[in-house]
Amino acid sequence: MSEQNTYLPYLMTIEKVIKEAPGVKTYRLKFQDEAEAEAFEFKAGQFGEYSAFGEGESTFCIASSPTRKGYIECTFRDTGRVTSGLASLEEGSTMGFRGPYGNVFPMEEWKGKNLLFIAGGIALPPMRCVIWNALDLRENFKDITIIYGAKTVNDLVYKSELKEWSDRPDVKMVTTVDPGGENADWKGEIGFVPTIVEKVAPSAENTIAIVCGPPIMIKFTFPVLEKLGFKDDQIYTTLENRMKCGVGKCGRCNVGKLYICKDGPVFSKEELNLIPAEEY
Amino acid sequence: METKYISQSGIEQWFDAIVTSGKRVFAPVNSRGQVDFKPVKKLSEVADEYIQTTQSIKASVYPKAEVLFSYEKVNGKVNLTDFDPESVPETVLWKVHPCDAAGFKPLSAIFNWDTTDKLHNAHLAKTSVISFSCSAADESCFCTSVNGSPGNTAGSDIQLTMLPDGGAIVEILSPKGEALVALSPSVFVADKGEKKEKYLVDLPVRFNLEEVNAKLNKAFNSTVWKEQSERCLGCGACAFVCPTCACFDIQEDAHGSKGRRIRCWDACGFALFTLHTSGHNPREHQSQRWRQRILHKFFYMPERLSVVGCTGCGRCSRACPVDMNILEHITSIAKQ
Amino acid sequence: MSSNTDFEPKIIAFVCNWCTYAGADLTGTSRLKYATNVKIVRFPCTGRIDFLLLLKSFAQGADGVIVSGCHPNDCHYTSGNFHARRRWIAFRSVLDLMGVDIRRIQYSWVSAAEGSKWADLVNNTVADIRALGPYAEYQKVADYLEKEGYNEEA
Amino acid sequence: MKKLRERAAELLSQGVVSLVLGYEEGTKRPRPLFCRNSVNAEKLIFDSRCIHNLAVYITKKELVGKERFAVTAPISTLRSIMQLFVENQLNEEKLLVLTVDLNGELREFTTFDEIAAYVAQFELKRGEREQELLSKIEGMTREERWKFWMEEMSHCFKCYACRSACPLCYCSKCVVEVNRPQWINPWPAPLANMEWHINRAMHMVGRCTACGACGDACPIGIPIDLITRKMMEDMAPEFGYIPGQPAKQGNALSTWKLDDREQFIR
Repeated sequence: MSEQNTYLPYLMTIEKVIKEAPGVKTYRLKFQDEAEAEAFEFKAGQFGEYSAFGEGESTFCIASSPTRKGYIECTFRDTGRVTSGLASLEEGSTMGFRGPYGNVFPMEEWKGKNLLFIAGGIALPPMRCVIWNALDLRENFKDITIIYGAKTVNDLVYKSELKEWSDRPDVKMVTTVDPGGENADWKGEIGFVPTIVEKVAPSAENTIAIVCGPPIMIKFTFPVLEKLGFKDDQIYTTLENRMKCGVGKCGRCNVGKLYICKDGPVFSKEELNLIPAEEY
Repeated sequence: METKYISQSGIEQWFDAIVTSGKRVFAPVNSRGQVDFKPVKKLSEVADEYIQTTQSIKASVYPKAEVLFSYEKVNGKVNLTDFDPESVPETVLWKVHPCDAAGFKPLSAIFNWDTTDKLHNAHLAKTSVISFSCSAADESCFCTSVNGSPGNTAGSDIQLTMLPDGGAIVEILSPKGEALVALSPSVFVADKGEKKEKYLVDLPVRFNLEEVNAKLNKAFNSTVWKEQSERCLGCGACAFVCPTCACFDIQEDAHGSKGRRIRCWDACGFALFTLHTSGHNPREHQSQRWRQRILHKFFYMPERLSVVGCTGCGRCSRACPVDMNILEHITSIAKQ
Repeated sequence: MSSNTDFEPKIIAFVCNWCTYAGADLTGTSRLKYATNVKIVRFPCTGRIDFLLLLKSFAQGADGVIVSGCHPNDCHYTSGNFHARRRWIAFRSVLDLMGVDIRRIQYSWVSAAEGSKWADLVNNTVADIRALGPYAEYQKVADYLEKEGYNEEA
Repeated sequence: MKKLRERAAELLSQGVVSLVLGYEEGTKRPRPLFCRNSVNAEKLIFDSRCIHNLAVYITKKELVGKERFAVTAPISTLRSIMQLFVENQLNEEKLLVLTVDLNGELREFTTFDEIAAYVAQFELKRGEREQELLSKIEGMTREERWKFWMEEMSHCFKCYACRSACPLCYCSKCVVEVNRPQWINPWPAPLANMEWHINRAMHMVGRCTACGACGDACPIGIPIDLITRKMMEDMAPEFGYIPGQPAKQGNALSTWKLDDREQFIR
């Protein structure tokens, strides 16, 4: 068999478009080629390069769970040339996908532990993949707590799923919006994510904390977790540096001697301590 | 490996035979006041008196801009046309310096360390390298400090060492080299027992690579980066003339319903190279970008890919508009 | 040139909304006949026409370009056309130095009342470009990625 | 040179300036020196080989800092500094300009007017190289010029050394980095390269002072400085300015005159 061209994307059909929040959409993608669909496998935490033909490629995580077969989902915000190109596509149209790339959340190692998910804004998608993965294999884990915050009520993504999670008896769900971001019907918390984490004060005992969000949120959440007794090997996050190739060659996501696209995007805080913080 | 002798007229004959075989031949040509690799048909076109070409031969196996694939949108569907390795012509690189040929190893290490790179490998497979050992060097050259030498045969299929009589010692180093010899077998005669080393330039080792590596291991937070990089303008000249720099960008060339995805050279020295869409830039200052360049070549690559990302060709020092001299900077780091 | 008799020039016209576009409109409503080779792109003002658009037109297959707006002192925005004129002066100088064929760019002032001037402008430009032939020299290089392509065919 | 070193050391030790931007001996020719203490002032040199345009650094806040600083400037750099003043990029209170005049005397300037008065003595002329190349190009037919530049442009690999070396290219985001729309194809290719250089020239209309830094910086020797130089020469009579003598009369493309030439407009 001749050598594969890494840069040649899979062709995907947009099966479903969900408007999540202003400028934020989720696409459900199906492989156009059945053999490719059959052979495709990924794990929670991995990402891909999504193509809008005519505009280019953009990097986002796979937001659906590997336990849900037959499709993948991505959630993105319309911010640049590629994402606006993607956002203008309709159900039934074709886009490209390369992947899966990067490392995975060590879900096998987490069996029998409590899981604490802390997410902010548009960083819920990478975590959604893990959350559904965990919920679909619910018996593998003990308590599951989700703390999710966004700027305003409008900016919360996966609104129907947030409800589904909070309705489940086996999940503790806390949603919050930044002060001033609430509306008249808001019943959740009001406050920045780190503050709410401190308030909810989950136990560090036998718990893994997965933190995803803007750098500023992560920066202020880590000390809170530390105060709650979390050790560095109990805290996980994902990094999102600028990427072009996704396979450790183009040089953009090089941090220290690591490539975020190959050695990440998933890092435990213990691993993060080994690479220079100013470079991510 | 086999060593032969070729006479001056033999070289001419052989060169003509290579051209006649239909292979594309690139050799250093002096034009516009610069010596650079260009397609040539006659040996007389090849430049003589020069120390180094301005650009490396990197472009022959990693073009400045290359089509990764092309696409066409038809009735809401997309048809892809893959890169065709057969579209790459058989190429012979003539009169390559050993430091350039040695650059293929780090370059391929980057392109193939995990997933393999179909395009790079296609170019590599179709390229034969005839290197000439160096009888001269200048103050920017330092191959001997980075595991190379003026007679280094790494990356070459054939190496010629020119002799005073106009002929050359021919080292045939690979099957590709043998195939080139086979184009004109009669001009290659028995080796005359000349020692190659006698004709190589003497280039003292300027720094100890392991020492540099050990220093760099602890240098991330050093003030040296800011001190050295103050005058750096943040252009990509050093990266683009470098035989091993491989950072690239992927871009779209769209024309209505048709288009192609293009990979083109990029440089870690550019201010916007690492800029996130959010506006956050992990390497905001030139000093951070300069650090990245040096650490990547002399620390990360040896650690990760077991190959140093520098062949000592000195091109970056020669090309830099503000005299960011890599040898000077590395030597000063080694002394720290 | 007789060889060019079959050649139908492709011409792109960048015009301002207030004068020339209205003028071209008048040409039509006046039932004046003129060459059909021109594709009109309407801009708010000549001052808003980026010089690169002219080059992009050539790269994408135009053989000639018309740029037209309000007469001096008639600009809807007071001075847009004066700024544009300065830009064109500089642009012509740069293009001429680079060897771009500036005969293929025709600048004009056509007011909303000058329906017949627009027809003449288009007809004359088409005739000029027809005489010059296709701008293959420029279009040829538009797709080249590597210089080898350029050298081999040159 | 001795006077320059002494003065620089004095300025630094007395705390008048926090930085003297000057030249030191480099490995092949003089190079920029960021002199931040009086000891380093010993390294300063200033002679006819010092051609790098240091004005390129003086708009970079991360380099020059918030304090007052001095810059050593030959005539070409002085012209750039004047243009930067015209464009409101410099603060007279923060800048001290040092130069050595034809008699070897050290001169100090603190204002635009002082520099302008000094620079007015020097007419901007084509050097030997520019004269030779430009008359060669001017003697070509249009088709020859196109071939000449396409050949030159085909060598460009878009390292943007021209942009980086130019004191007047101080935009934090360049037009080539704009991708909505993608004005200029970002990869190196003959036409994309030419579009870039035409763009650069157009952004220099009435601003370029012909310091030659872009051409000097080009690692592959494309005489790109001639493009902006020729345009400056052509435009000076059109727009009524003296080449190499920036005046605070507004940017050429942001002003206009009723009688700007228009023979080419039908």
